Amino acid sequence: MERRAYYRNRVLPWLLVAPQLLLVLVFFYWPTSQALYWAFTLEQPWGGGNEWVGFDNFSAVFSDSRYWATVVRSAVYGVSATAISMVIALTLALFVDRGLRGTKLFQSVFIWPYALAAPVVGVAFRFILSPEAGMVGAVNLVWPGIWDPATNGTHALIMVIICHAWLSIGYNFVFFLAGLQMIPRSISEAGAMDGARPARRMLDLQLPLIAPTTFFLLIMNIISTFTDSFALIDTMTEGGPIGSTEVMVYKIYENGFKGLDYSGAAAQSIVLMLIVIALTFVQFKWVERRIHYA
Amino acid sequence: ATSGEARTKFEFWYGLSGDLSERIQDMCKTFNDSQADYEIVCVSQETYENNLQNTIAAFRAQKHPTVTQISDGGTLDLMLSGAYVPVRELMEKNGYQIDWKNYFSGIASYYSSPSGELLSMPFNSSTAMIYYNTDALKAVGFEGLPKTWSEVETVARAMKAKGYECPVAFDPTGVWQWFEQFSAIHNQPIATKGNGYEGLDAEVTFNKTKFVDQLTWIKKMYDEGLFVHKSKAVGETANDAFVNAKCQITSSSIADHGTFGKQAKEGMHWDVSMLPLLDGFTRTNSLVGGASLWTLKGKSEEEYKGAAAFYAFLAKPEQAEWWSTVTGYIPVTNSGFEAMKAKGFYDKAPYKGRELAIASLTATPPTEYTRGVRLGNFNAIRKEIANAMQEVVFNNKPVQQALDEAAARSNEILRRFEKTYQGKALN
Amino acid sequence: MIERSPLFDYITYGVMILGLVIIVMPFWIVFVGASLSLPEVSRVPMALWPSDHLWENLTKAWTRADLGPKLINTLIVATCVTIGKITIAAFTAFSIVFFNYRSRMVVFWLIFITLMLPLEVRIVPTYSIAANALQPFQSILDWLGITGLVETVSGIRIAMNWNLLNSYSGLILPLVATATGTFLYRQFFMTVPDELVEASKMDGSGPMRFFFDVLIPLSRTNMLALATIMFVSSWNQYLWPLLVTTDRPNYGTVMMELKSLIPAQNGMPEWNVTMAGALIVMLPPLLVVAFMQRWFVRGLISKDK
Amino acid sequence: MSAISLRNVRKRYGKNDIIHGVDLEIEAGEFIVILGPSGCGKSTLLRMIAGLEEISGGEIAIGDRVVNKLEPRERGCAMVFQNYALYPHMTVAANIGYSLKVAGVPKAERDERVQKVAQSVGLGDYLDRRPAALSGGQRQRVAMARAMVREPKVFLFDEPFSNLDAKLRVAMRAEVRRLHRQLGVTSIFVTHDQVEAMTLADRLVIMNGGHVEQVGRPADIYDRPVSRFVADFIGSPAMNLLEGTFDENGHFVHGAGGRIAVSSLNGQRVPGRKIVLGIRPESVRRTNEATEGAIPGVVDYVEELGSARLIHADVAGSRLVALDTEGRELASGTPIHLTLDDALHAFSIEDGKRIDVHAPVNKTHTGDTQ
Amino acid sequence: MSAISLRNVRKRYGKNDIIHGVDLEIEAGEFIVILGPSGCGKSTLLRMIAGLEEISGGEIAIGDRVVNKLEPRERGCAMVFQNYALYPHMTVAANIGYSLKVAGVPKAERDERVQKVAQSVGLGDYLDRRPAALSGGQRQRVAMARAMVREPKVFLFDEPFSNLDAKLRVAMRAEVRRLHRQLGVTSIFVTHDQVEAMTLADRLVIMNGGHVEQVGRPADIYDRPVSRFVADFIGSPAMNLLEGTFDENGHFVHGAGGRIAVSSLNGQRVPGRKIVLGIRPESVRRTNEATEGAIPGVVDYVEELGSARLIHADVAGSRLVALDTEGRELASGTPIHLTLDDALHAFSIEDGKRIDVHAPVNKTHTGDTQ
Ligand SMILES: Nc1ncnc2c1ncn2[C@@H]1O[C@H](COP(=O)(O)OP(=O)(O)OP(=O)(O)O)[C@@H](O)[C@H]1O
Ligand SMILES: Nc1ncnc2c1ncn2[C@@H]1O[C@H](COP(=O)(O)OP(=O)(O)OP(=O)(O)O)[C@@H](O)[C@H]1O
Ligand SMILES: O=P(O)(O)OC[C@H](O)CO
Ligand SMILES: [Mg+2]
Ligand SMILES: [Mg+2]
Repeated sequence: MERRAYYRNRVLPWLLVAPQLLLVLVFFYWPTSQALYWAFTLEQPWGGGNEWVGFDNFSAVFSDSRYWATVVRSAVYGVSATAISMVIALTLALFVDRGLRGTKLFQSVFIWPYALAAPVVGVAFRFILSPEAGMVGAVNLVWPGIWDPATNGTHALIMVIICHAWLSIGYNFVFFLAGLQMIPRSISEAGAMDGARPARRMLDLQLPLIAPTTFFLLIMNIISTFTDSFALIDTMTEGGPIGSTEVMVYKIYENGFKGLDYSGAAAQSIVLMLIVIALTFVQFKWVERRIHYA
Repeated sequence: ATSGEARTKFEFWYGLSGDLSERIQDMCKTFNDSQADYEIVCVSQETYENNLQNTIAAFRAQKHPTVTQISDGGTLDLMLSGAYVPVRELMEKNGYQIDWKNYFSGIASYYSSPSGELLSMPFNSSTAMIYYNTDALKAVGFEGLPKTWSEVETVARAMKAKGYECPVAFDPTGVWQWFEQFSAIHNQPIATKGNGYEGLDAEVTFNKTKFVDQLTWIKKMYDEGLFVHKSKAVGETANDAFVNAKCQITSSSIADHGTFGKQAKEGMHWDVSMLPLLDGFTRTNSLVGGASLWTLKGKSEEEYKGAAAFYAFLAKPEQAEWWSTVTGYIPVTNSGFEAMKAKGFYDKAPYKGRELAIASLTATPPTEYTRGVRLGNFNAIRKEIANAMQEVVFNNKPVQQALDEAAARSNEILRRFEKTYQGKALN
Repeated sequence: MIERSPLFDYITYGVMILGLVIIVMPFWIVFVGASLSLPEVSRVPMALWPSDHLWENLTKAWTRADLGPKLINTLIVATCVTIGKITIAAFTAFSIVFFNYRSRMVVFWLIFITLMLPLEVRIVPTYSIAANALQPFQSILDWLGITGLVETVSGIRIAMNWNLLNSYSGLILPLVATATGTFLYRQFFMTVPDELVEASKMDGSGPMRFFFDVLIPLSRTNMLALATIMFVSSWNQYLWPLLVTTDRPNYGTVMMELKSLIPAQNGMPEWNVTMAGALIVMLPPLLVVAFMQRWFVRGLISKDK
Repeated sequence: MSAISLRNVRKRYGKNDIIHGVDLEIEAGEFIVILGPSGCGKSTLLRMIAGLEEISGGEIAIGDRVVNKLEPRERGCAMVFQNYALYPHMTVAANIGYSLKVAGVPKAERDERVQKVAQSVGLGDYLDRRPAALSGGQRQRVAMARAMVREPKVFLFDEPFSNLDAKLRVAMRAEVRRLHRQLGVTSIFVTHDQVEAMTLADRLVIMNGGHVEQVGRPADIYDRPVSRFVADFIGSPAMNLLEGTFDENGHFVHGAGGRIAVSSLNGQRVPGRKIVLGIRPESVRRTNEATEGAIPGVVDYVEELGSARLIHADVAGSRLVALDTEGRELASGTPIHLTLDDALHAFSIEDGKRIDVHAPVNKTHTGDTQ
Repeated sequence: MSAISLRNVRKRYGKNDIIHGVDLEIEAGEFIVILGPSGCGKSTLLRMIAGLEEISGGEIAIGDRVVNKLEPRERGCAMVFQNYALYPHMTVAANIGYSLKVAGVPKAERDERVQKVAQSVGLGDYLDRRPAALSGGQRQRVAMARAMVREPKVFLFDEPFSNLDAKLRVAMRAEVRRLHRQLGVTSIFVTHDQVEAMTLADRLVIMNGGHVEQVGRPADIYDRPVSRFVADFIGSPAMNLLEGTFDENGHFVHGAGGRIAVSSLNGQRVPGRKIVLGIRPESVRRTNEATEGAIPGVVDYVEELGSARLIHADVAGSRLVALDTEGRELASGTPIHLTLDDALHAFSIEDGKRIDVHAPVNKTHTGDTQ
């Protein structure tokens, strides 16, 4: 969509963007460029000096099997948390969109998870899913060892994924609902006249028509699994057991901030940033091309 | 205290939390109340690791505290940082006379430069111990306390048979007690070059020492249900399990002796002992644990004066005694220890047993492998070993393979560290 | 609703109730957990019905984590971040959408890209910026040789320093600089009809008048939605406050205090107190979302049905 | 038996009565147009027939089946929506064939039927396009084809042309007429455009505020509107409506004392009685001289239509509009004389109902069907 | 001196030429209507005058000032937008008064002026409402009042009625006319509705594809369209346009061999010459008998308009539409005879230009201004 009506002014637009540009330059670009520099040097933790090493940090990262395991794990985490959350949110949105009596109540509750911080949810779920206490503890009493995120890496990953998925239901739900409500009602009515029952209309009409929203959410969710998983993992597992819940962001934090390997972490940051930028570009091409109805 | 205006404020960051953190706050208050010139601001950073990380970040930003508490493992990181003022120099400059010889040799050797200069102020020193629930021991008919791991195995088995769910609490992230101290008391090397004391090019060797057998044994114990996993991750730490009498044996720092005394379940009886030995070994001294206080560069003379005054305050016998009383940390000087012993401090509960920590630390003069560990980014190496222990225990990875891998990764860490500090030497 | 299919209506309610359970269950458990005594909370399986220790646990959590001042701190920070964001983002989006200058897409991307690299991965350099927010300018001056020049000429050394650690500005400013708000505003501004701009031009108003007289009043719903999002996200900030605040008693926020309520080593497994703390900490944003949700949802939907 | 019967059909939204009891019998094959101002309930009525809206009272029957409780898909109606409501993500072919697909018609047969219908509305070449890539008229045709392909018993149209421009509306009108002639399916067409209504309808249903005001053939309604509302609503330019009374001579007195000699309306011209007199602009003629009975007036302004013009004249304080096909260039303020032909309408001033005498008031038809 | 002069005005978007050099002189107080199909550049031209669009070439002068470089607010124009473009968050009063507020007019004076203007368009009682609470017509009036309050030198209207329904359009037309008479402000009105254009304009500007096709008084354009485009565009029902040639007798031969005797067009009836013959529907009369020269045809269908009807007839394979004010009830398929009056138009088949002989082809005016 191109605008037609613009203002012409040489100075004003720059004055308007100045505050944000300044903030972004100071708090984003400056630090980021510093990290970029570290990626090509070996930076002493205490800042005493550094040594230019070219792409050594990158080759070290890429030749580390554990790094690739983290990449794969991030992908699994990203895809499954996204899938679980979106499927649940979409299902709820589809049914809420039917607008039956009392729906408003459900609708408002479904947004709740949005309000919660990852650490809070992490703490709550850690308790709920703790193998010796809480809810799941009961299950373990019956079948000992069936659920043990403390020692079983797979269980731990599942736990974090469930929690992440739950946490983003609210956000996804709101956007799905918004997308559904933008579909003109007459399209559903046309479907009804064409003989399609509600379930069929969901599949044939509503789902394809919210494809742009779905795509938008898909990318946003995947980005969020890269960027927002930190607090969750930090409160739930701290990357363990044995690094089995260590995703890319966490590993960067772990290696850099905790492991004092600023350079290796910086190289990883750059890889991560490139991935996220790539995803965002793909997404952007789509957001701008929403379906226009009639 | 007098008006805040005139006082020089300086910060002290430390890595203890909970009960121990509250004691530090008490101590800071005492210091502030004791004189009118300085005001120390004590900030808890929760854990040693956190404190090291935050201190580094702050130092890079030139917003660091004057004094920071760095644990044993972070010593080399500090030594090479060039970011500190050696404590001896600081005290001398500010006119305090300290008898450095008076410090336990194990402690001095851990925190000194190769030339013997003490770099940081010894503060909360500890070593690893083993704690027993004596009720449980009695129940299985064991007299006294087990002194060897095979005795531990025997009593654990007996306890299990008696219906105790958890004979030994095992926290696989407890690398310090299960690995480092084990290696020390059996005089096993952790790394070449005298555990790194002789150069940054040291390589770890733990995959070739007695530790391989020990881990194999731990795995066996775990599989039989004699060792039970207790950690933060399961929602109950080994120490919690011990004070709640859920687990009967735990290995932990002497520092926890005070806490256990306060938290142990009512009516529960327990005791502490030096770490058990493998059969056929004689004990060498254990490593000094805990942490020391480092004075960071880039502060004003006034602040340094304050820091020096604070150190002098810590070194006062009555202050050292108080600290050892309310925590389980040992007195760090020979004279301090002797004085307390003479007072009969260690003769009765609740302090009885703490003298064993000193006995452990001073069992023999420090050897090449027991004077300490000088490895770069040692926290990261500890993490590798913790991972290896978990791989073995939880995922049934063959012991040798797990330790070989951990050693390989540890050596990578060391090489990276060496390269980062290329040209720098230990001095 | 197009047809009255009772069966499908039952299914609909069924699914929605299932959803309700999934969503509410964790809240419920937190609530129940917060109401139990220590032995009750340690029992396996945990009770599903609240007990009567809620107040006791709330008080404990309140005093233990010193939540009173922390809540106030968090409120101050979240409010300032929210206001800062919606203001700054509105200006930026206005510039990008309503002015036709060559670099506007460059500016947009410069800002948008900041969404992509989370704070966690650039934590150390960001921290040193927080220690001296003017460091980039100092470095630029140094690099240009201006510092040296001034020093030789006047003898005065330029040393710009603005420390943000342990201050509200440090908790606030870095969080104000994000792209989400700019992006959402842009999306909304693009739906404002050209004719409205032109009508105001014909009425003689310049860009700023248009901005304040027309655009801002029109964006009210979107601003509310944005404010909700911003408030929630800044309330829920975790790592950054943890880092820039060493002076916890004065500048701590609730989220970092929550972690200190998690049963720690050498501590009792007082999950009930932890849950009570969680309850307190999550209540404000939850109330905001519940209260604002009408605008929140509407602000994200650009078109009515 | 009618194709569609509405018996006392009512609709209520919450507390608001929207449709107040509509009765209507529609014959098979008829083309019914529902016409009325915005908000009068046209769409609601149509949607009740379609099954998209619940019926609050009364009964709707299609064929001999009462359909009140049936789902839309079971009623055998097809609908063309105002904004087409095409499925934006489907091709033209998929749009048209969707109902067949839902009904489980095998692919081969489906393709064939879609092809045939698309050909018949001239969309044969566009089957692979998406709606977004079609012009307004083409979209309109897809909507129509989609309705046709099911071979429904009833076609329902809800203002299908309202988004089209004038030229296209005329063209689409012809198309709908052609289709109706060709298929002969009973159709109900809702509009608020009276030209559309007049030109398309077999019978016209005039609605107003949830009531049916009049049902009849377009010409009959034009000639004998049953109420002031219908008189005003039907016809463009609109009928002149003058309020006034009769004097003792039986002359109609309006405005500031203007008098009109009225020859028809025998028996109704009771002195003092107030009525509304209706005169269509084409019944007002301009004469050059002040002939006997001619009404004097002054030109207010003239609207040029090209083929004719509308003279807006001030007549003793009332406004009278005349459709003039002859003269031109009447300056504002020019005095003129007007005569009325005898096609006058009268309405009660109280309830707006037509006042009729036995003598028919409409023009004599030349109705030469040869 | 003209009130507004356009001199070779051009507009280019990127590489696309949208306006190809428009010249136009507008007198003070004139009401100019720009008419043309969608996308022909009407709005663009208007917006260039308003200052909302940069001028790519040529010159626009308002009064004696070239305004090419002036901001909208400096040009003294007021504009009424297609969708009103009211400020949705302001009351009616605030909407109307906004330009005064911007100009810094003191509150008291502002209120008074707003009040006065609002009264004059009948909005006195709605000053406190928001636009959302107004009907379409009322919104339209607010837009007009907003333009009026500034007492501009020029009014610009961009299809201001296109969102209104038919009745309201007629009413608003009258209102605009009244205002123009009352205020006498030079006005430019853009529309693509030709009835609107015909009835409102002092002079009409017909645009097509970025060109001005014809400028003139509505009646003149109706009577003497300069091109096939204008002929087709102006007039509803549209002019019949038949392509054909002349035979050796000077008869016009069209369709499948239909012949029409053409009395006018002397000198142009060269045998074999292909032209387009234009006949307005009202120039086609139906006769009952096959008189001399009458054209035989067959009724396709009849569209009832109430006051008249359109007979769509098949004439030797061509379609001829006649506007019939007399007969009724002509069944499809009925044979009829048609005669043409002599108001014929002819256009070149190549460039669509009018082909003219010296004899005027328009009807004799009875033009009695008395
Ligand atoms: N869902 C609804 N709830 C309440 N009132 C409604 C609803 N739908 C329609 N109405 C009301 O019913 C009346 C009739 O609406 P309807 O859409 O049938 O009018 P219409 O004649 O089709 O008008 P238009 O020509 O504008 O389409 C209107 O006054 C409208 O406000
Ligand atoms: N910003 C623009 N960029 C490129 N082309 C444009 C732009 N604005 C208008 N046009 C083109 O210029 C031509 C004229 O547009 P304009 O809006 O003036 O038409 P119009 O005659 O007003 O049509 P309508 O009756 O549909 O309003 C159109 O072909 C349009 O596509
Ligand atoms: O618990 P502490 O203080 O004795 O310290 C244990 C270890 O030394 C940590 O590295
Ligand atoms: Mg309708
Ligand atoms: Mg236009």
